[in-house]
Amino acid sequence: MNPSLFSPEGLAGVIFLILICVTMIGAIIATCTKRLIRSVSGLAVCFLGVAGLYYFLNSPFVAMMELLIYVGAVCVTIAFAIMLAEPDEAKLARKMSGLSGGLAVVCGGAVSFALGYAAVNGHWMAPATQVNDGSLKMIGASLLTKYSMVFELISIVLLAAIIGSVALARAGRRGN
Amino acid sequence: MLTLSTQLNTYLIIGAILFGFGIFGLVRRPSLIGMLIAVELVLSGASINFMAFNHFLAPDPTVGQIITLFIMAIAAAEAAISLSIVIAVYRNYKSIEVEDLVELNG
Amino acid sequence: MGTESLPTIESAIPSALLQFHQLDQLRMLARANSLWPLTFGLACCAIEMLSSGCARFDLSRFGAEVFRPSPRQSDVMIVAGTINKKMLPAVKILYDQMPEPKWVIAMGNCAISGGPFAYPGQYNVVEGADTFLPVDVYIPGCPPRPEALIEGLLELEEKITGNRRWPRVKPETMVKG
Amino acid sequence: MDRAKIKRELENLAAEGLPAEPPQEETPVEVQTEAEGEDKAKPKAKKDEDVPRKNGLIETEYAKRGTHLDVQINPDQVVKAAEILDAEGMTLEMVTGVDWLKEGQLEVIYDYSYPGGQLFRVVVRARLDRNNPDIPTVCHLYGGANWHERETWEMLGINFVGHPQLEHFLLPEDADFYPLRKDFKP
Amino acid sequence: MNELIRLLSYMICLAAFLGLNLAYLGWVERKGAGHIQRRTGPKDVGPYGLLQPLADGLKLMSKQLIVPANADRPLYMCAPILTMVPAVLLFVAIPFGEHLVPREFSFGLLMMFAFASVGGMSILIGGWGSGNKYSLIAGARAVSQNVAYEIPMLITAITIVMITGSMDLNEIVRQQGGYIWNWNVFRLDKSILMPVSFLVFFICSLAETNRTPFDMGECEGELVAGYHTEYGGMGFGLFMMAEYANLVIGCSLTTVLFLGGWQSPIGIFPGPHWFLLKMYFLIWSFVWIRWTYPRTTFWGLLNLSWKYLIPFSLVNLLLTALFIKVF
Amino acid sequence: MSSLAQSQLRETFELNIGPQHPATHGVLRIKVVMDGEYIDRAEPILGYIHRMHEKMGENRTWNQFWPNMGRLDYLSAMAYNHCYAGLMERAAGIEVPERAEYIRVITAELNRIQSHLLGFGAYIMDLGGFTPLMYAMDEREQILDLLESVTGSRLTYCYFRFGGVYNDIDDDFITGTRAFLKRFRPQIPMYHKLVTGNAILMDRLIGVGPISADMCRKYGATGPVLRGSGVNYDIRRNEPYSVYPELDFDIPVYKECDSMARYMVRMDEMVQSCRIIENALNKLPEGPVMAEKVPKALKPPKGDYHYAVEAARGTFSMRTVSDGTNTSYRMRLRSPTYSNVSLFEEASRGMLLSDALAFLGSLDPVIPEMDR
Amino acid sequence: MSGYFKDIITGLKSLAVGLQITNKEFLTKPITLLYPHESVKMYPRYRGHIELIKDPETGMNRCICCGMCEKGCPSGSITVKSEKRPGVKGKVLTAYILNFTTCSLCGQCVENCKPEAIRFSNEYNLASTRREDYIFNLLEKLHPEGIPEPEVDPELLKKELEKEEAAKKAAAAKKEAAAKQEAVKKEPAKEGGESKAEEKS
Repeated sequence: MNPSLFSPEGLAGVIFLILICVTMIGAIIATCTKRLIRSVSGLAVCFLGVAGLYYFLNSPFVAMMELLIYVGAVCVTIAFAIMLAEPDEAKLARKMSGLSGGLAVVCGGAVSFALGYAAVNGHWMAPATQVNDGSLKMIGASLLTKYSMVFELISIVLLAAIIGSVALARAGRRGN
Repeated sequence: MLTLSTQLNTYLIIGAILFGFGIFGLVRRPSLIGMLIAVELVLSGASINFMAFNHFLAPDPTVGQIITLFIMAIAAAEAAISLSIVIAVYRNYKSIEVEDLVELNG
Repeated sequence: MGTESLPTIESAIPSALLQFHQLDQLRMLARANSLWPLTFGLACCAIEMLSSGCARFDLSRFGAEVFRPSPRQSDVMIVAGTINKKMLPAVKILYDQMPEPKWVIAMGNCAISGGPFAYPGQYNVVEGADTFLPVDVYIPGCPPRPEALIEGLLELEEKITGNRRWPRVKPETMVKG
Repeated sequence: MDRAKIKRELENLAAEGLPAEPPQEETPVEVQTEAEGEDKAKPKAKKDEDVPRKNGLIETEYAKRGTHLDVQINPDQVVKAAEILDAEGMTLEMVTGVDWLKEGQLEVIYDYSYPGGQLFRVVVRARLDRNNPDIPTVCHLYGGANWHERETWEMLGINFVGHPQLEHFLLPEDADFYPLRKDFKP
Repeated sequence: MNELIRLLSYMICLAAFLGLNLAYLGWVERKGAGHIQRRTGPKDVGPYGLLQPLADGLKLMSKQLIVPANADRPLYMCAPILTMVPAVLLFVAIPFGEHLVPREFSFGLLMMFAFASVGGMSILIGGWGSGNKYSLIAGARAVSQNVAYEIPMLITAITIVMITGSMDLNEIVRQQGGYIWNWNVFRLDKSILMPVSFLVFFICSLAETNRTPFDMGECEGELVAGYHTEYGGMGFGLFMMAEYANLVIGCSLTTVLFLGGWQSPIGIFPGPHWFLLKMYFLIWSFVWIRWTYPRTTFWGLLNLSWKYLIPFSLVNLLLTALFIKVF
Repeated sequence: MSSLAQSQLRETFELNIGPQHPATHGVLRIKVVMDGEYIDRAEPILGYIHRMHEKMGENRTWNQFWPNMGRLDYLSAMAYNHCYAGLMERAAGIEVPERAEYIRVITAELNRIQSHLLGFGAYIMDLGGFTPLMYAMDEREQILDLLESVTGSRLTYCYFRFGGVYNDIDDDFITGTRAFLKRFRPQIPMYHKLVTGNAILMDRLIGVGPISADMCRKYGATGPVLRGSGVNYDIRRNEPYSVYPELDFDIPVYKECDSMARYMVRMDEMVQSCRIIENALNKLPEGPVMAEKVPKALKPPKGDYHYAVEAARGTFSMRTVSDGTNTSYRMRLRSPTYSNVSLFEEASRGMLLSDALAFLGSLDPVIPEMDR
Repeated sequence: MSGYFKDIITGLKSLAVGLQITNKEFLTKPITLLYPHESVKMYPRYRGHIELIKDPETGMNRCICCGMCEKGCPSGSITVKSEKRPGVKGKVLTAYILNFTTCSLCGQCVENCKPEAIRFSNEYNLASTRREDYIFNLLEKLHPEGIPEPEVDPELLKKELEKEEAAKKAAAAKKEAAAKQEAVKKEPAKEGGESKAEEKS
C-alpha cells in the first residue's frame, strides 16, 4: 500500500507533506505574529503551500493563478496598505487582551473542529465520473459556455472594484 | 503517510484548519488590515474545500476550479477595495484600528 | 580566553589535511582584488577619485571601480578631503556601518593631517582621519594624482596579501626636445 | 534702474540717520570724480585715526574700490535702503560683517548690484554697538539674505531681528563661539 | 527512477549553467561598460579580469554579516533567499533545445509570470525588513513598477498564446520552426503590430528586471542603493545574482516568445546554440542600453506604461484576435 | 465627518539626504519633509566641509592666502585666482602686463570648459547615465594635461601672482591648446546627440525646476542659473575685467527657466569659451608676464576693496578690508553656489523628489565653495 | 494624435542615435593608461613635493639657510635647521624638514628662494601605510648615501680661528674688567654675559 520513500510516488508524498507544513506554518505566522508585515509574509507562504496543494489536485492552472493573484497581487496590495497606513504595532500588541485572545482560540478551534468532524464523518458520494485532465481547455470551454454567467460576474465584480477603489482613494484625497 | 495526497479527508481537514485560523485571526486582530489577512485565510480554506470536492467527487471537474477562480477574483477585488478604504480611513482618522472607527456611526 | 588549554582545530587535525593558511591566503587575495570603495567624496580629492575611476586611469582594472553608495556593501573607505567637526560624526557612523573586514585610505593631505587648513588656532578642521579611524594607507598630495590613488590601492593590496603583484614605477620627468 | 534717483534717495536716507548735533567739518556727502581720485588720500588721512566713519554717502571710483556708491546709514534704516534698491531692481549679492574691535563696533555690509545691462554696485553699511548688535533683517525683501544673514550671525554674532531661522548653519550645532570676531580664541 | 536521474542531472547542469551565468554576467557588464566608456574594465585580476567574479564572490562570502539595529531580523534574513528561489526555479521551465528542457509544463508561460510575481513580494519584504526609509521607498517603487509593467507584458504574452494556442513554451518554439519569417516577431500575417509588440515586451522585460533606464528600485541618485541599501556581504550578493538570474530568464522568455527559441533562422540546424546566441544577444543589448541611457523617473515610467505600452499591447491583442478570426 | 477628520490631514515623513549621498555632489545635506512623493520642504544644511577660508584670510599674509583660492571651487580655480589677483592689484594699484592678462584669460577659460565638462558629466550621472561622464572626463583630461604643463597641478591651481602669472606659457602649450580645440569642438555635437536629444533626458529636464528671473534676483543667483532664466548678465561683459572686452564672444541666454535651459547654457558656454581661447591665442602679445616692482610683502592702503569675476558657476566676488598691514583685516568671499543653492528651498516646494534632485543638479553646486 | 506618434518616433530615434554612439565607442580602442605597467612622464613644471637641488659643480645643496621658504610657507610645513661650522662660509644646512602632509603645493617657497636651492620634484605616486613617511628630511633625500661634509676653506678657517682668538682675548679682558667690579655685581649677571658672548660667536 505504502509506496517506498524513493519512488516517484513516495517523493511526491514527501513533497505533499512539506506543502502541508508550509501551509500550516504560513497560516500560523499570518495569524499569530504581532507585526503586520510579518503576517503578510506568512500569508504569502501559506498561499505558496495552497498553490502546491492545488497542483496535487491536478489543477495546475488554478495553482498558477493562486500564485499570480494571491501572492503577486493580493499580498502585495496588503503590504502596500500596511506601508501606507503604518499601524502602530506596539500599541496594537498592547491592545490584544487575553480575553479576546481566548475568545479567538475558542472560536477558531470550534469552527475548525466542527468542519473537520464533518469532513471526516461525512458520507461523501461516489468518486467522480469524469476525470480532470488538468488542461486549460476544459476550464476555458466551460467558463465560456456553461458558466459564462460566472465569467461575466467576475468581470463585473472586477470593474466595480476598480471603479470603487479609485473613487474611494480619490474621496480620501479630496479631504485634503 | 505518503498517500495522504490521494485522500479527500486530508484536503478537507487542511481547509477546515485554515478556515479556523481565519476565524481565529478575525476575532483576534484589532486592525483592519489584520482582519483582511484573516479573511483571505478563510477564503482560501473554502477554496481548498471546493477544489478537493471538485477533484474527488464532482461529476463535472471544472466547476470547483471555476468557483475557486471566482473566489480569487473576489479576493483580489476585496483587497483592492480594502486597500483604498484603509487609505481613505487612515487619511481621515490617522488610525486603522477598528475601535477607533466608532465615529463612522454618526 | 583559555585557548592554550584547549587543542585548536589546526592542531587536532593533521595539518596536511586542512591547509587553513592557504585558504586564508586565497580569501585575502580575493579581498585584495575586489576592493569596493564607498562613494564618499568630501572635497577636491573627490574629483581626483572620480578621475581615477574614469577612462584614463580606470580603477576597474583592479576590480575597484564598484563605487557603492551604501557603506554596507563597501570594503574600503577612501576619505578624500577635509573632515571637519560637523562631518566627523557622519564619517564615524559610515565607518561603523561598514562590515568587517574594512579598510580606510586617507587620500590627500587634508585627510592625513588637516593639510593646509590645520594651523594653530583653527576652529573647525579635524587634523587627520587617523585621529579617529584606523587608517591603513596614506596618500599625500594636494590633491594626489589618480596614479597615487591607484598606488595607494596597490599598497593596500600589499598590506592585505603580504606581497605585491605589480611593478613599482619610478617617476620620470619629460625632457623637452 | 535710475542711478541718480538711487543716489538721491540714499543720500536722503543717510542724512536722516545723522544725529542731530551740528555737522562737523567733513560734509556727509563727499563726491569724488575720477579726476579727483588722486587726492583720495586726504579724506582718508582723517579716517586713519580710529574714529568710526560717520554716516553718509561716498561716491567711490569703481576702478579703485570696486563699488560705485558707498553709503553708511543707521542700522534701523537698512530695510528702507533695501526697499529703495529693491524697487529699482537691484539684487542683493551678499551680506557680511566686519568686527571693529578697537572702535567697539560691528559693521554690517550689504552688497547690491544691478543684474541688468548697466554696471552699478552699491554698498550699504551700518555700524552697530558691539555689545548690543541688533539689526533688522531684510529677509522678507530678499530671500537670498536669509543664508547670508544667518552666516553673519553665526560668524560675527550680529543679531538679525526678525530673521526666521537664526540657527547654526556652517558650524556644528554645539558651537558657542563667533569665529570671525577679532577677540575669538579657540 | 530514470526520470529521477534525468531530473537530477538536469539540476546539476542547470546549477552549473546558472552559476556561470550569474558570475560572468557581472563580468560581461563591467567589461562591456568599460569598453563602452573608452576604458578597459576588469583586466588585472586573472587574464582579461576573468577571475574578478570569483574574487568578488569569495570576498562577499567572507564579509561580516551585519543585521541593522532597526531591521526586522527574520524578514531581513529571508528576503535575499526568497528573491533568489523563484528566479532559480523558473529555469526548470525554459526550453533550451527541443529535448533540452528540464520539465515541460503545459502552463510554462503562466508559471513564469506566477513566480516572477513571487519575486516582487520578496523585494518588498527586503525593503521593509531593512528598516531604512530609502529601502522601503525603493522596495515599494520596484514592486509597483513590476506590477505596472506586468499588465502590458501579460497582454503581449496572451497575444502569443492566441497565435500558438498553447502556454507550453516548447510548443510555442516548435510553432516558430522553419525560416526567420516564422518567428513571432515577424508574424505579420497574425498581426501587423507584431514587431511593435516585440518592442513592448522587450521594454517590459527591461522594467521587470529593474534595469536602467527603469532601475527605480536601486536608483543611486535618489535612494542610495535602493532596496538593498542595508544589505552587505552575501545578502547583497544574492540580490545581485537574482538580478542576473532574472535577466537571463527575461531574455530567455523574450527569445522563446518572439525570436523562435532554439529554432534556427535559416531553417537548418536548430538547437540550443541558437537559443543561447539569441539570449546572449538580448542580454548584451540590455547591458548596452544600461550604459547608454539615463534613468527615467518613476512618473515617466508609469507614463510610458499607461500612455504607450498598454494601449499598444491592447490594440495588438485586438488586431491579433481579428486576424485569427478573419483569416 | 467629524472634526477629528479635519485635523492632521497631511501625512508627512522626513527624509535625510546626505551628508554622504550620491546626488548631492559631496557633502551637502538636505533635510526633506515629504508629503508622499512630493516635497513639502527641502532644507539644505551646509557646513559639512566648512574650512574657515575667511578666517584664514585674516591669519595669513596676502601672499600666503594664494593656495586657498585654488581650494574653494576646485573646479574653476583659475577664475578664483583671477579674482584674488584682480582684487589685490586693484588694492595695491599694480599694472599687469598684457601678456599675463591674456594668459590668465586662456587658462581661466580652459578651466571653465573643464568645469562645465565635469558638471555636465556629473549631472548626467545624477540622472543615471554613466557613460557621458566618462566621455566628458576624457576630454577633461586633455585640458588638465594642458593646464598641468603650465601650472604644475591638475586641479587646485596656484598659478596667478599679484601682477602677473607664475610662469610663462610656451609654444607646446599653444599648439596643444589649438589641437585640443580642434579635437573638442566636434565633441559637443556628439554630446548633444548622445545626451541632450535623448527622449528620456528631455522628459527629465524640460519644465523641471522653473526659476523665474525675479526669483534669481531676490536670491542673488548668478551664472548659468541666471542666464538660464533669460537674464543676460555676465560679469565678463557687464563688468568687464582683464582683457575680456577685447575678445569676441557671446553670452548664451535661454528663456525657458527650467533645468534644460541651465544645462544648455553650460553646453553653449563651452563653445563660447572655445571661441574666447582661440581669439586670445590669436591676439596673444609678446612681453613679460610679471609686473615689475611688485613688493614681496604687499601692503595695500587702508580701505575696503571689492572685485568680481565670472566663475564657472556664477559671480564670484571678494571683499577685503585692509588695515594697511600685510594681512587682511577681513576677507569675505562671495561664492556663487551659495546664493544659487539658497533658492533651492523655495523653488523645490511641491516638487517630486526625483525632480528636485534633477533640479539641484542643474544648479551645479560645488559644496566646499558654498561652505568656504 | 499625430503628435502622439511623432513623439514616439522622435523618441525612439533619439534612443537609437544614442545606442549608435555608444556602439561606436565600444568598438574603438580604450584610452586607458595601464598605470603600474606603463606610466606617463611628468611635465617639467609638475609640482610634486619640493626637493633640494644638487649643485652639479659642488655636489652640494645651494641652500643658504635664509629661512625665506620657512617664512613664506602658508601652512608652516618647512623647518630649516642650520649651524655654523668652522671654516665654512655662511651657515651649513643640517636638516631641511618638509612636513608634506600639510603642504598645499602653492610654490611660495620655490618662489621665495633667492639662490634657487629648491624645486618641485616629480614624485607623483606616493603612497604608504605610515604617516611619518611624509615628514621628509630633504637633505637626507638629496644624499641618500650619507650627507657629505662641506668643504673647509683653510684660509677662512685660519681667519676664523684668529677671530676666535681675538674674541677670546677680548672676553678674557672683559672678564678681568668684570672681576674688578665683582665686588659690586653679582654672579648671575656674569653668567648672563657669558652666555651672550657664546651666542654671538
